[in-house]
Amino acid sequence: MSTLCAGCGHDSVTGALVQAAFELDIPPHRMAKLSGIGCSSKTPAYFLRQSHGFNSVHGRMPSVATGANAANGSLSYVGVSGDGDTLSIGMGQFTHAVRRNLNMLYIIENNGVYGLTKGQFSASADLGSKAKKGDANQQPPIDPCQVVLALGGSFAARSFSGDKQQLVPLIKAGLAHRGFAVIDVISPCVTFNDHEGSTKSYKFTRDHYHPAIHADYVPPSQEILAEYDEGSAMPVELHDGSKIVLRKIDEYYDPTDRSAALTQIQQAQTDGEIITGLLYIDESKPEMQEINRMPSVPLATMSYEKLCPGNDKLQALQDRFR
Amino acid sequence: MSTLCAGCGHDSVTGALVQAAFELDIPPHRMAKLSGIGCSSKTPAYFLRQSHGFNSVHGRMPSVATGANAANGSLSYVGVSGDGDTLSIGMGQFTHAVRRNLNMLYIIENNGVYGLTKGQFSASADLGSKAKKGDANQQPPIDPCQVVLALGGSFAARSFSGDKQQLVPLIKAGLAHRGFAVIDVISPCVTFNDHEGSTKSYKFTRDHYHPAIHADYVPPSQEILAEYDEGSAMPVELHDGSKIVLRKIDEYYDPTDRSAALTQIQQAQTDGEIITGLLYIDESKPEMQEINRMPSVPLATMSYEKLCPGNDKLQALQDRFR
Amino acid sequence: MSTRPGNNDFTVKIANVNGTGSASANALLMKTFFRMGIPVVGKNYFPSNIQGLPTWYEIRVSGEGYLARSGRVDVMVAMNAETYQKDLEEVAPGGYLIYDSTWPRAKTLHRDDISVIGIPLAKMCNEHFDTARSRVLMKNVAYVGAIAGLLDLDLDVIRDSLRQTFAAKAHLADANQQAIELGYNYVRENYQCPLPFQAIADNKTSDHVMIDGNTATALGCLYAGATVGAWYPITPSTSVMDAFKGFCEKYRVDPDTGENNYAIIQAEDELAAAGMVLGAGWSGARAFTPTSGPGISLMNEFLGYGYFTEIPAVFIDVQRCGPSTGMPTRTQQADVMSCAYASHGDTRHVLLFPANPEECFYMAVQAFDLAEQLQTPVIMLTDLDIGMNDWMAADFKWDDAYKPSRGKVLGEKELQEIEQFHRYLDSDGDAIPYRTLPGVHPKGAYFTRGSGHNMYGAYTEDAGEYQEIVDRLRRKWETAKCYVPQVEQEYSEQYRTGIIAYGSSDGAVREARDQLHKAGVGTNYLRVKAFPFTDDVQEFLDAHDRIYVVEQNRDAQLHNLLLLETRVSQEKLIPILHYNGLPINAAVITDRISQEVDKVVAA
Amino acid sequence: MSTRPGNNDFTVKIANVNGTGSASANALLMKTFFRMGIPVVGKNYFPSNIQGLPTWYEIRVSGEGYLARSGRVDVMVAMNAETYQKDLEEVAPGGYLIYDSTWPRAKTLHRDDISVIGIPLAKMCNEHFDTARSRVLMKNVAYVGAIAGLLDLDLDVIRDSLRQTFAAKAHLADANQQAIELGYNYVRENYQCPLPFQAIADNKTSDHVMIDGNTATALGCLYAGATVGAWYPITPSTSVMDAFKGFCEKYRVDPDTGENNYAIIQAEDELAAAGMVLGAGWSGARAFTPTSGPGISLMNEFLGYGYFTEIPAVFIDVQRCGPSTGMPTRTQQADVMSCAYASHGDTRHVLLFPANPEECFYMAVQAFDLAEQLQTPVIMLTDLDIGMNDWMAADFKWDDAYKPSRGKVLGEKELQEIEQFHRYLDSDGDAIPYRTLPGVHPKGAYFTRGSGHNMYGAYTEDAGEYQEIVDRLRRKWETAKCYVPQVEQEYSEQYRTGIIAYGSSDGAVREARDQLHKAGVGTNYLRVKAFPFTDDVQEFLDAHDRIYVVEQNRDAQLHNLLLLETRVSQEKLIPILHYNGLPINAAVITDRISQEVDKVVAA
Ligand SMILES: Cc1ncc(C[n+]2csc(CCOP(=O)(O)OP(=O)(O)O)c2C)c(N)n1
Ligand SMILES: Cc1ncc(C[n+]2csc(CCOP(=O)(O)OP(=O)(O)O)c2C)c(N)n1
Ligand code: SF4
Ligand code: SF4
Ligand SMILES: [Mg+2]
Ligand SMILES: [Mg+2]
Repeated sequence: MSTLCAGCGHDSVTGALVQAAFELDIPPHRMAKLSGIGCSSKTPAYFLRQSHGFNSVHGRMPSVATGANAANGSLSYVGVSGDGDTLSIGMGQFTHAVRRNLNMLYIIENNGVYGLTKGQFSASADLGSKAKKGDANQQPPIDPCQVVLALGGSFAARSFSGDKQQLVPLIKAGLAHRGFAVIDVISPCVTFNDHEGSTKSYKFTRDHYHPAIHADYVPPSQEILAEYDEGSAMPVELHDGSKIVLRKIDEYYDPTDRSAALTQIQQAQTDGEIITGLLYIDESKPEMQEINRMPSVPLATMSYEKLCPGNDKLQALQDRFR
Repeated sequence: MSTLCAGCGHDSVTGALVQAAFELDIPPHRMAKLSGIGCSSKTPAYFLRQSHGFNSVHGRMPSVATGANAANGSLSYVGVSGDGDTLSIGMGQFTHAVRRNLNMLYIIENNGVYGLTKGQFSASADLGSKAKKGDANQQPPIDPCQVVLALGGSFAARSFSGDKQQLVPLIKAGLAHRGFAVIDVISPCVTFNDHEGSTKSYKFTRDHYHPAIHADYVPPSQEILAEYDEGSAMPVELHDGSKIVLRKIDEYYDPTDRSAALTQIQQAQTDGEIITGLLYIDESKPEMQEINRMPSVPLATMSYEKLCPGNDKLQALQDRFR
Repeated sequence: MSTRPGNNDFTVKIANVNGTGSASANALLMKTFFRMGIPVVGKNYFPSNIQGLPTWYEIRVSGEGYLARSGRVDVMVAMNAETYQKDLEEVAPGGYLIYDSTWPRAKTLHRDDISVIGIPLAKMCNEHFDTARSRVLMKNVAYVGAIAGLLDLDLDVIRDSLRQTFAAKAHLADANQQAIELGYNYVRENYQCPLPFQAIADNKTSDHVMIDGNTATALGCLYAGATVGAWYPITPSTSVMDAFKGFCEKYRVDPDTGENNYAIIQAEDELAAAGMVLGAGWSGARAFTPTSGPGISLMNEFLGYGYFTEIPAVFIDVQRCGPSTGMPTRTQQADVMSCAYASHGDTRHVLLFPANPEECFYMAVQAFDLAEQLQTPVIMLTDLDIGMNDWMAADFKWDDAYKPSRGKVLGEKELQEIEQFHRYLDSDGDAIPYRTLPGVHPKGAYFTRGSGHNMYGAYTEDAGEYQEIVDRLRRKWETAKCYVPQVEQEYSEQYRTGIIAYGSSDGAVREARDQLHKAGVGTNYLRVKAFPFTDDVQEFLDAHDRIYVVEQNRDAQLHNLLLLETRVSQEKLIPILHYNGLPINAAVITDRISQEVDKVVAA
Repeated sequence: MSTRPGNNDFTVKIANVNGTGSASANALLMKTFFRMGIPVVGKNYFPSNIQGLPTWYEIRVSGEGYLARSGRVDVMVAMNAETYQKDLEEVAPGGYLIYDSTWPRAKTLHRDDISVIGIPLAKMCNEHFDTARSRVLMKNVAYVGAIAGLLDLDLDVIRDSLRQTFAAKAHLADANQQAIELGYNYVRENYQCPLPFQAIADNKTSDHVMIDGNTATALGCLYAGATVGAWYPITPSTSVMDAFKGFCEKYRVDPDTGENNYAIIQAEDELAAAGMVLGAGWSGARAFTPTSGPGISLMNEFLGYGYFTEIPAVFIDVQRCGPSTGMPTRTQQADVMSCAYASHGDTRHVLLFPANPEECFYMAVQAFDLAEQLQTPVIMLTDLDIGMNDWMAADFKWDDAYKPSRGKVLGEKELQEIEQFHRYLDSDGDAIPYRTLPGVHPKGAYFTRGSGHNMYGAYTEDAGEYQEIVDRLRRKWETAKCYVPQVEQEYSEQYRTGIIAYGSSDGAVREARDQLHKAGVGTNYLRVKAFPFTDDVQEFLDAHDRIYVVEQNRDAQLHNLLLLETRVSQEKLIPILHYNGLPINAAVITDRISQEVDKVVAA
């Protein structure tokens, strides 16, 4: 089904999305899939054929999702983007979606390059990472997770397309989270950025992969299993009664403390480690619909009668203008 | 000269700029002033008449400055922008100027509103800050200093238009710094955001003002005065031999430790404090011209002979295409 | 073609400094004429700045109901020393200049052919009012009183207005009243009152309101059932969303739940605003974004996307003076071409051209209907003159039987019944396909993309499949001609000279035609209300030997669209262009046409 | 109008899967014809994807030197099972289809009117090569060998090419040579060779190169002395900057210091790229940005800014198939209108239309000269066909006496001498003011702004001062007509039918004219090279009764510019439009014109 290169990380993300949607049992037509432009942004074309899909223009998917969500907040929104799509051309819209705490899952299939335009460095390319032809990138990377934390966002996770075990529950948690859930998925580009010297290759990622905090999604009905022991397990209750159970792999990591999380992420960056897991979550922040006191009936389907004040009111109103 | 409202914070910033330029004795025609659109962006029209000025389009000054700098890195570049101009429409370009470590002083005259379009909340409006008509802002602010730190920028400062003592040396330090020097200046809008309930009013700023680290600029020729005692004074040597002497007001504040600075800034944010001073500096990062190995002779004035390979080379080259 | 003032036919212009609170005084003055039953329009010339620069307010009193600038100042209230000289020069011979005689007037500034009326406004107000702020404000109210005295305005009307305005604050009403009287009494005592031209109460304003176009546009959006408004502030469109917000707070908050039956999103820029309305339109909401020229430039990519993917959305361009940042507080009609063909590739957009606030109201509703019927972005082009100035308009009426035309949307039931849904199939032969909304039914799912797609909605790079889609889009353009509003025409077979105009140029054309008619030059008139052009446009072009196309831009943009999209021959079309940022007046048209007629006669 | 193939007159098309490394095999094949002295063009039809989708390479061998698609396939190399049926259908009657007979062919896929040549490519390669990768690659080289056998290509030429390509890796040269021989020998042994049409060595390619337009454009930028290139990757313009970077690394790195005498900035998006080139142009560098349609849409605001503030900069639009994302790997000429009038307000831009790589080279240089002479953005419009396909072009020559025309820039000395500098004064009466560069002299300082300014460069909201500037800009447009490149014409008084075309449509028009001429239909031809149009365009229009305007877009965009910017009457202009994303071929034109001529004759 996919038209990506054989072995492309993005296809594994598609697989994880399919599995998560299946496990959550979301009716496909109650989900909307959006994207920008890029190999990564083709992802929505490869899963849930019975969901509406929206492949927008390059870097501007967040605004489309914002409008769609304003019109109909009752759907689950999944956005899939690339590092170019999000962190270069899309940086402005991405940051403002974070700020609005738009209720959606936003996945960045991060490969450190522009795949579709054949391998230029993207803004997530690490300092010193080598291009296929050998040039080393000389600018610091933009790390979407740090950006989310600096902006006061509500959900930042990182994962790896090669680790479905970690990724699937993260996707479920992101879908269940009320607010803007960002998952930065390292998703190697086998064609343009999987060579020696690249810091976004399969090998480099596996070698420097450091899970810090594991997140399990527990549906509303289900009890939290006792197997987590108190010290390391931390259930975060979601709005619908479901839970995300955070399990510390790194003893010192606290995914509910913004500054501490940032410090850890920056430390890992300095150490050349790829720190992964649900790096930060704050379930208490209101999302866009709440902030705007939007009605439970979607605006898109609200009856016209509720919207039009009618002629009498119009006549009364016009007295102001006389 | 200025056509801003009487009492506008931006005029004080103009004053500080004039003083700093005077004290540094920069020949005005060796300086270029750039801006976007907004009351703040009018600032360059009010100082140094013998400097070239460039009032670009809304939010896109960083790109113009990048091009100008690429063409001629031998000038001093000062950009003046607003919170709307930088953090809303300009967020994408701003973050990428940080990433490129473009060698310029970038001042944000931050008033929490769009002055020129009459008082809408900007993206720097604090949670709960009240508009003139009473609505409270419900979205978290984007703090340019946190953004600089999250992106691995090289210079982040905050100040207040009402504190020339602090601002003038910061401007001098920013001009002397090789790289992208961001100064977030709280600069109250007397017309639309200086009322009770606003967190960007003169009163609120004065009341919650918290200087953490003072920066003095010391020209190359001058010795650092002995009056600073070892513990609290920290000289940072600049490329041209001048120095920035950092004086700790907050004992625990370390403006050379990125994570620690971020933590402090976020803590202040939580506490409702406006932490000011040279919040972060890293003089070791290469700026754009260095990264690109640009020549000492500006490209803008490089002789054509150096640029054109000539017909012989062209003929030789074409053998590749046969 | 400058005439003399007469009763109910004169222009008062007030020169002031912005930020000194003259707006409410000027509004009071306007309202007084209006409530006396005399037609009036007000035009505000303000700087792109918040405080301290010159600003003017021009009130044209016209018993005939003319709406354009008169191009003449009969009474100048010169409150701004900085522009005094210019203001003095602008007074028509025989006119009056009012100034604050608290301070002596420069001797050098002098004219023999006008009368100067000095009033010690500051002095009187300083004597009568306590606070610095009230002294500044009351000076403005006092000149209203002086004008009332000079032009014989109805003091009762003024008193009632003040009472109404300050219903909750009686002391303010009194203070204002006192200021009125200061001015009034001073001129009555010191000058011969009234002037040779006066305000005579009439009954020509009943069933009318005074309103600006942006407020009317917002009302239209409200009544159209628009629910999602995304925008980024920009002069002169900002007040559209301000007004929409005000109306929504009043009429759209659920009294039971306190929930907002609307969403207003202040976007981070215009690209985002465009994306938001497309996202909302795709989801099934009526969504709109008001903006101005620079915003349209930034929305180009998304406009092309909306065209190609066929998403309904309403864009409102309140045009200002370009190019680039231009003069944000001056008017022009110069975005016509860039809106018509916005975006790279073969694109074309439906445009609407309201001429006044009344049409802003009704056409805003049409814009939503058209966008959904045609499944495409619709751009309504107003301008600063319409949008921000004060116009007299016939009362707006709402037909409670109105139902939004949602176009071809398949609902749950229909989807259940059909075999399979294909997004871009031309099943009805009108080139308009069916669409579905997300969340309704699994069978409705399709994939929206700005890349090549075929009639089934699938991705394609096939030459034939691709062309099928763009050919259908072109056919849809033909369909659009049957949906867009018809022109307005005044036609008589005896005339071979036509005038074509649109939008805010209408008032000046109407006045010019009267003037020309009086001078023995008969013309027909067609006002274009929409693009694509309806068949009447071609007929009108065919029926005339020469057609003047009057518009407010340098490059003759509607003229250009006529050349491209009708079969008119170039020699017949004569552009009359006015583009200095001030609203056009009749003289520009009258002078040009009568000159040419003279030439023809002389030849 | 399909003819039969003949010697040195046939088309070979290779159907493959992208990402399987066929590019170098196809290039080898192209080069072989070229080195045998036979004119040839290659067109690549590739998907907007990296690996796994169908891709085609079409080689037209034309002794006559025709450059357009032939619209005919004489030999199809069907390497992609997925497109087999389509590829089979496309072969011209009497043509040949080569397939990999390692696997049996589906019986259902059959045609009686062509010859099928099976070659066990995979089998042979599997037997002869070890690694999986080399087996895949060598299959491609083997079909080149087969074609060599069938068409009688010169094996020595192939051998030399391989040696040259793999100069450093002899074992690769050997392996490739072996694969060539596998294919060659197989067909020689199993089929009648050569085919009835063959390649006959000739001498028509000396003093020529094979080059694509993007490489040529980059070379032009290099020789023009461009120093700042800002860009955001987008197909099909990306290779412009790739090539520029390559040339700069070779010719612009200071051998002593290792410093780069150039700056290439990968921008965060196209808005930023546009801002960068304006900033660099303002500073005095020659700056350019290559992009494609969506980028042009995003650059709209800055293009208007550049126009109004009069900053030189070069924009290169390598057009692709729109609207919106459209088909990024297909070609069109559909950004003409949006470039001509890009941005809101009254704006207009100088455009250049190179027709082939050779002109890309020379016109890129002209673009920089024009931008600086006229102080305005100049947009050079090429397209995917020119930019990314392989063309034969006469050797590029460089006049070492060339000096860049920097236009009216006041230097340090001049500034020292003058009293005062005013940025926007029309001192010379040609509507082009003087400018200064930052950093040169305090007297040169001025303030650049996109808001209203007067001729002294000061901010203004004054109607008259503002208008003075935009009127001068319009006069500058007239001046531009004297600077832009002239048209190319073929004119004979005996013909009353003209053809106008531009850019990549040129090749098809030339071929069509020959065909028409043979059929007794004489036409004249004018190729437009620039906008604004020079006077010759008007003369040509005047001199003909009917003029066909041939272009590759749906909405007749150049036709539209002609209507707007000349005095031509509409009935005379007849659009011939081709816009399915494939490059136009001669038949589209020949068929249409001969049909209409028949109609005229019949009537
Ligand atoms: C406005 C615009 N500019 C440029 C492009 C070309 N383009 C397509 S995808 C892409 C980059 C994609 O990179 P990324 O988002 O990282 O996705 P990836 O292919 O690596 O998954 C670019 C530059 C475009 N489609 N639109
Ligand atoms: C593309 C575009 N959109 C909108 C505007 C209108 N506009 C002018 S200034 C401004 C906001 C300015 O806010 P800020 O940068 O905070 O400056 P301030 O006036 O508060 O100093 C806006 C929205 C514009 N000029 N251009
Ligand atoms: S080019 Fe890279 S990102 Fe694109 S499909 Fe191939 S492997 Fe994936
Ligand atoms: S509106 Fe506010 S920001 Fe603008 S000049 Fe006035 S005080 Fe300053
Ligand atoms: Mg990527
Ligand atoms: Mg502001």
